[in-house]
Amino acid sequence: MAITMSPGKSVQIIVNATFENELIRVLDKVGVTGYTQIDARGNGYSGVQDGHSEGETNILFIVLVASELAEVLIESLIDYIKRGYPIVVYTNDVEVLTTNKYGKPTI
Amino acid sequence: MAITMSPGKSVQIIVNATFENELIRVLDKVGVTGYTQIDARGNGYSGVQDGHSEGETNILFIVLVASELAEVLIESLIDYIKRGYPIVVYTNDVEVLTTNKYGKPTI
Amino acid sequence: MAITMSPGKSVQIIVNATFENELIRVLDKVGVTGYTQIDARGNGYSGVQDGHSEGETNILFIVLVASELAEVLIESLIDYIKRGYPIVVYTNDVEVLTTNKYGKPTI
Amino acid sequence: MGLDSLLIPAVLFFALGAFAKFINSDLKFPEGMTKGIGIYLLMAIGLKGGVALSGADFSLAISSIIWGIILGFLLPIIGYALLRFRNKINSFDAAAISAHYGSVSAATFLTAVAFLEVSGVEYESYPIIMMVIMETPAIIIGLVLAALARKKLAVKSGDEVPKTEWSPLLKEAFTNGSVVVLIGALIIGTVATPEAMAKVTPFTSEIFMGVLCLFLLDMGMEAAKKANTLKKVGGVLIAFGVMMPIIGGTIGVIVGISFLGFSVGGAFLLAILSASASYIAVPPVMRYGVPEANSSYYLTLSLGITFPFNVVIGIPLFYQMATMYSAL
Amino acid sequence: MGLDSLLIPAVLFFALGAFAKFINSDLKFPEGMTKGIGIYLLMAIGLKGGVALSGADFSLAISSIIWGIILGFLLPIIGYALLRFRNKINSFDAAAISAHYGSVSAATFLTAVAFLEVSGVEYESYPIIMMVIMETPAIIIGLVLAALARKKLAVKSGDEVPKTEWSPLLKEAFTNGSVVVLIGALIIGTVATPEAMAKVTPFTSEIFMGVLCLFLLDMGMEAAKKANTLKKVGGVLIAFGVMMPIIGGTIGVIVGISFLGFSVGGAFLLAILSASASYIAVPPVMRYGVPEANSSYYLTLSLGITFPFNVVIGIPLFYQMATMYSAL
Amino acid sequence: MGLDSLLIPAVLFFALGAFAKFINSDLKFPEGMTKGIGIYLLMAIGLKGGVALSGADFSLAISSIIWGIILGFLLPIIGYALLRFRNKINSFDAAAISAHYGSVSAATFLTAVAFLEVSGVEYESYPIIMMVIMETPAIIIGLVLAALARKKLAVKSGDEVPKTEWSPLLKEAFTNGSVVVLIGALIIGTVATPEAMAKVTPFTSEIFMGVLCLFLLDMGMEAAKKANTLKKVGGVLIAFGVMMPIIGGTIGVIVGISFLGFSVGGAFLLAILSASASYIAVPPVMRYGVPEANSSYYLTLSLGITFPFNVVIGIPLFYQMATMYSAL
Ligand SMILES: Nc1ncnc2c1ncn2[C@@H]1O[C@H](COP(=O)(O)O)[C@@H](O)[C@H]1O
Ligand SMILES: Nc1ncnc2c1ncn2[C@@H]1O[C@H](COP(=O)(O)O)[C@@H](O)[C@H]1O
Ligand SMILES: Nc1ncnc2c1ncn2[C@@H]1O[C@H](COP(=O)(O)O)[C@@H](O)[C@H]1O
Ligand code: NA
Ligand code: NA
Ligand code: NA
Repeated sequence: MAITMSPGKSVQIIVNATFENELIRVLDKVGVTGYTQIDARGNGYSGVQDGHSEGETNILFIVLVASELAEVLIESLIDYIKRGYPIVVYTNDVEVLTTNKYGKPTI
Repeated sequence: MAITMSPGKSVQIIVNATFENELIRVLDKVGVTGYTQIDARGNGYSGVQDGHSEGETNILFIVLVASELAEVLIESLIDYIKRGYPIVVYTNDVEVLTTNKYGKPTI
Repeated sequence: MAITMSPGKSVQIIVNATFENELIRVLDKVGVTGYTQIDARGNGYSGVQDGHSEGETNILFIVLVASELAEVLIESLIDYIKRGYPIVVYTNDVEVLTTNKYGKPTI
Repeated sequence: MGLDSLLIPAVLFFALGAFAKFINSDLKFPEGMTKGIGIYLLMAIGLKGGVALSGADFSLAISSIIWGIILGFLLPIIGYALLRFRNKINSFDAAAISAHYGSVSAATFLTAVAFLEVSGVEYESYPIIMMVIMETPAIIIGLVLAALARKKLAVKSGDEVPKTEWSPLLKEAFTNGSVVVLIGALIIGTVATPEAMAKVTPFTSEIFMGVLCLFLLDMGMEAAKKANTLKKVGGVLIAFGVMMPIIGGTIGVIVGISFLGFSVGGAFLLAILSASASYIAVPPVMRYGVPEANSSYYLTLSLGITFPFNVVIGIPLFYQMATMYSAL
Repeated sequence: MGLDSLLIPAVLFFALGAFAKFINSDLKFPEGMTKGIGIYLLMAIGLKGGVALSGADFSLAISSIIWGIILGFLLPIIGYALLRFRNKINSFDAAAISAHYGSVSAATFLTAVAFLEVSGVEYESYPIIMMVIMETPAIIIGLVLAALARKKLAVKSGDEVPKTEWSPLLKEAFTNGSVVVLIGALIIGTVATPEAMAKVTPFTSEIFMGVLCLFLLDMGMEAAKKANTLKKVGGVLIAFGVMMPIIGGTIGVIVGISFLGFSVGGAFLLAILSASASYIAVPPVMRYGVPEANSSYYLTLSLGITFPFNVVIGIPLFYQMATMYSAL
Repeated sequence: MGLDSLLIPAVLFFALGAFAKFINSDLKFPEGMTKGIGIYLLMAIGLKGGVALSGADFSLAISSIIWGIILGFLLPIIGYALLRFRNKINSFDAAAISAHYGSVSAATFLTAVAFLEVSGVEYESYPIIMMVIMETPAIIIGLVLAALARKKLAVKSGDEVPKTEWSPLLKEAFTNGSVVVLIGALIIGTVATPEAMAKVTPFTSEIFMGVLCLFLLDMGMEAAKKANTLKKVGGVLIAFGVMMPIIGGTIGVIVGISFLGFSVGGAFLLAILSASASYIAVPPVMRYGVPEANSSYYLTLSLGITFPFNVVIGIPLFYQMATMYSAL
């Protein structure tokens, strides 16, 4: 087996924990094959989120996708931002190992 | 609302949990608008930090900023490193979604 | 002390928590000087990992290394993937602050 | 009696927690500890209520439930009207805040129970069912008021009216974790045999007060943290955070004694339920259901103002009120 | 008696947890709470067993240990044979699954103990040692079967046979955290003086049943979550998840009464040990040791099918079986 | 008596934890569990001390406080002098380490109390106040010694002397979470009425010993982990980790009996306080306040050497010492 790394995007999405399930529904809908969630705290325009209660906890989602899907994904979040949900999104270029035990594409 | 992504820097800062409050003071002083904290464990020259007690826990800070501010921020940490605090910093280029519910710049 | 940032790679490795100790052995063997671990949840081809039990928890490793070492590290994981371990790896370019309290290279 | 209530350990630990944050101590409960203790407290109070109810008067239980529903709808509407008076507070914030005041704070209720037990005052168990019942209507009212506000705003700005997806929101109002544990434990307490319950009692009853102290220690810290952000919420809201419990408590005393025929102890507990504001169950629902509202408003109000107000002033006040009203 | 067992609080809380997930409630234990409670339960049952054993019959204890080892090896082999019948399930999955069934579920065991205690039935303490003993052989068998499968596969595909590194795997079979706490507490319970143990009893015995209820509340939620993924595992495995505990339980009753001379209570407990499948200790070991297997199969089976089956049907069934068999 | 002390459950669980790590078991407490238990233990010991003090001799309480302050300053200075002898250890490490030895280990103290209770030996409650008091002076001394070292270093290298910001550092010395809970609970225990305290006792007293066992199980694991890094700290520090508690314990016995007139039990507890080194409260303060020091030194010393030394050897040794000295 040779190393094969494919270029793609890592999309990081920071949301309040109360929005976690909704975001998972969005990810499912746009068709990502996987995602990673990390509990986080933070500060920003919505004030300190110290993680003490669910409503004051952030979740950082990391979603590895091909560039085109990254755009679709971000596009699908705009509506939620308009409705008032605090959602911080940033992306960067990554190389993803495409070899996995399932023989299916990671991105 | 259209998608507007702006180029910026993601500055990652890994510190011991006992330094967390001090780092927040530094971030406030240099004027970042937000940051995200994640509890982490780790290993390095200071030895294993297994997260069992506060003094053996790391915090990973993610700070999204414009490039210029990234430099100011890092500069302001040098003094602490000199004083003996273990601080690991790395940065990478990111695209940040600038649309948010507050109509204020995320970076 | 001047700011000196060196180019390097951030290698992110997502594994099941039951594989954590083995991955640490691999990291030691290839000779990384440090790494950071973050508890994570996730979803992918292996199904939902909701963090409820050890076997259903993911760990995200962040390993800052020079480019050459990144390749060696990834290479050394291929064998495990072949043996059936779910391992997701992705890398991106970073600038690492090389100034530290130990006067030793971070990457 | 007034001052004595401040000397029960639960209240003293609350004060200790507040003091710890006041002097900026690094004291901090590990993540999840408060939530875990909270589940325990709900389970324990539910079981206790269930046992008591199994020997209770059926028609009075039904009346209590009906009054719980009425209060659950009435109190947030009063709150909303007060907040919207002269348009001081925008409709989204008013909707989200009033939902908190229609709902209840289990910690305040338990502190009140501790106060009665230490003072040796008898009380009915019906308020426990009412505590369960009052969670849901308040959430519904909050969501409905926000949906109306959303509609009005859209009409005004000429946008198309956004469709609120009711089913996930209502689901949350009825399947809220606190409600499920409380109502579930209540039923289990009613159904299980006395011999079986006896095996569970050392955990659910004997160590209860001590666990409550630990819980209030953390609540004190949280309340003090929120009190730090008082400036941000402004005078109108601070005034509301004190007035609303007085209004609610008074209504509770009247309903308890005149309409439900409770003893002083029972009416006092109903007053506390009406006076208290939720800070565990309702905030996440509002955060998700009314994203337009400013979450720091409702958290600061319910946890930073109304909770300490009730623990320190409300408990002796409403007890006095219930005593006097019942003597009329 | 059959239905009564369903009315003990522990089982009712299990049902409540399952119901909570069934209605999609957001109820959730904070991270680590279940694990913490699990350590407590193992410590408590270990101490209790240790005290009981200090006054027990030495030769019967030895026989119990030997039978524990026999069952620990025998049950997974039966399970493997069943699963591989007509080649329905691949060898890796079969190996990993059967290891779970050779091992035991402490929560099921404790629920069974709760059932006996509420019903006032006496039982021997030897099953507690057997619980400790049965963990290890099952893990070893699972790893050996997987290694054989690996060899066969390599031979077939002409690859070089992968060398299994046994030492870290066997280490896990023997140094598993649950085993260490249980066996350690057992020894401490035997060694410590009665006066010293008396100081520990309020924590380890009196509040035990209540803590178990809390634990089963979470188990109910987990079981219901796994039951959601039933479709994925398919009919063959679902059938196995019900048949295997019946086979195991029957063997347990026979061994308990005919070979070890236990009372009905003791034989019933041994039946529960044999019928139950591990879902705390074994899954991580298999995840690391048999990465080829599909982890959702064994988790769904042991937690989503066999655990609820045993709690709801197995407990009254095996108790009935033990009663009837002992009367023969 | 010497060996018997090793057979109390708390010590046996400590040994079990150490053994678990020694065989590399995967046993692990969930994050936050130890911290949570730690808060409980401080609360419980504080309340207990408070109740005892409310009936205590006021002037003896004051003397105890004064001696607590004296020991808190004296012990770290002795420690520092020893460490700096022949310049073996650099000033920053010496400052940070000695602060740990001036402070105390609540777990060691509680194990000593468990030892007395199981042995049926009476003891005064004054050492509990001394435990609270000794935390702060030690921290201050450590910070002052480090500041002096910093100054000297700057002068030597011709740099400008770095200004130590005292206020945040001193704040930590006085507002440390452990100190706040302990002193707060102490006051609550003194102030609350006996009837109110009676409701809290099942939680704070009856289950206390069992919880302590659980705590020591984890402490055993942590101690064994730290003992793994012994090679890194070197012979000089290892010797210090054994000698310093002997010196401290001896001073404690003398002060307890000759200066404070305590009974054997009370003097023994004071010896344990003086002999023990902090590993919860002081390490984070030193980590932040003396970043120049090597944190693995002080953690390995206090948790990996002195803690097990005190639990296994110190407890019987100082008890013997107190018995003999009081008989002189
Ligand atoms: N500049 C930033 N850098 C990193 N994280 C941020 C930044 N701004 C906001 N966040 C994160 O996003 C969350 C929500 O942001 P906000 O809506 O601005 O409060 C915050 O709690 C932070 O965790
Ligand atoms: N090469 C590295 N890659 C990723 N994280 C690192 C690396 N080196 C250090 N760290 C993190 O930074 C913390 C402090 O580093 P150190 O001061 O070298 O012990 C460690 O505990 C790790 O969490
Ligand atoms: N596309 C992806 N983006 C981010 N994380 C992923 C992705 N795919 C998989 N993962 C993570 O890697 C873990 C294992 O992946 P898998 O083996 O596909 O189940 C998942 O539980 C996720 O945490
Ligand atoms: Na209310
Ligand atoms: Na079994
Ligand atoms: Na000391």
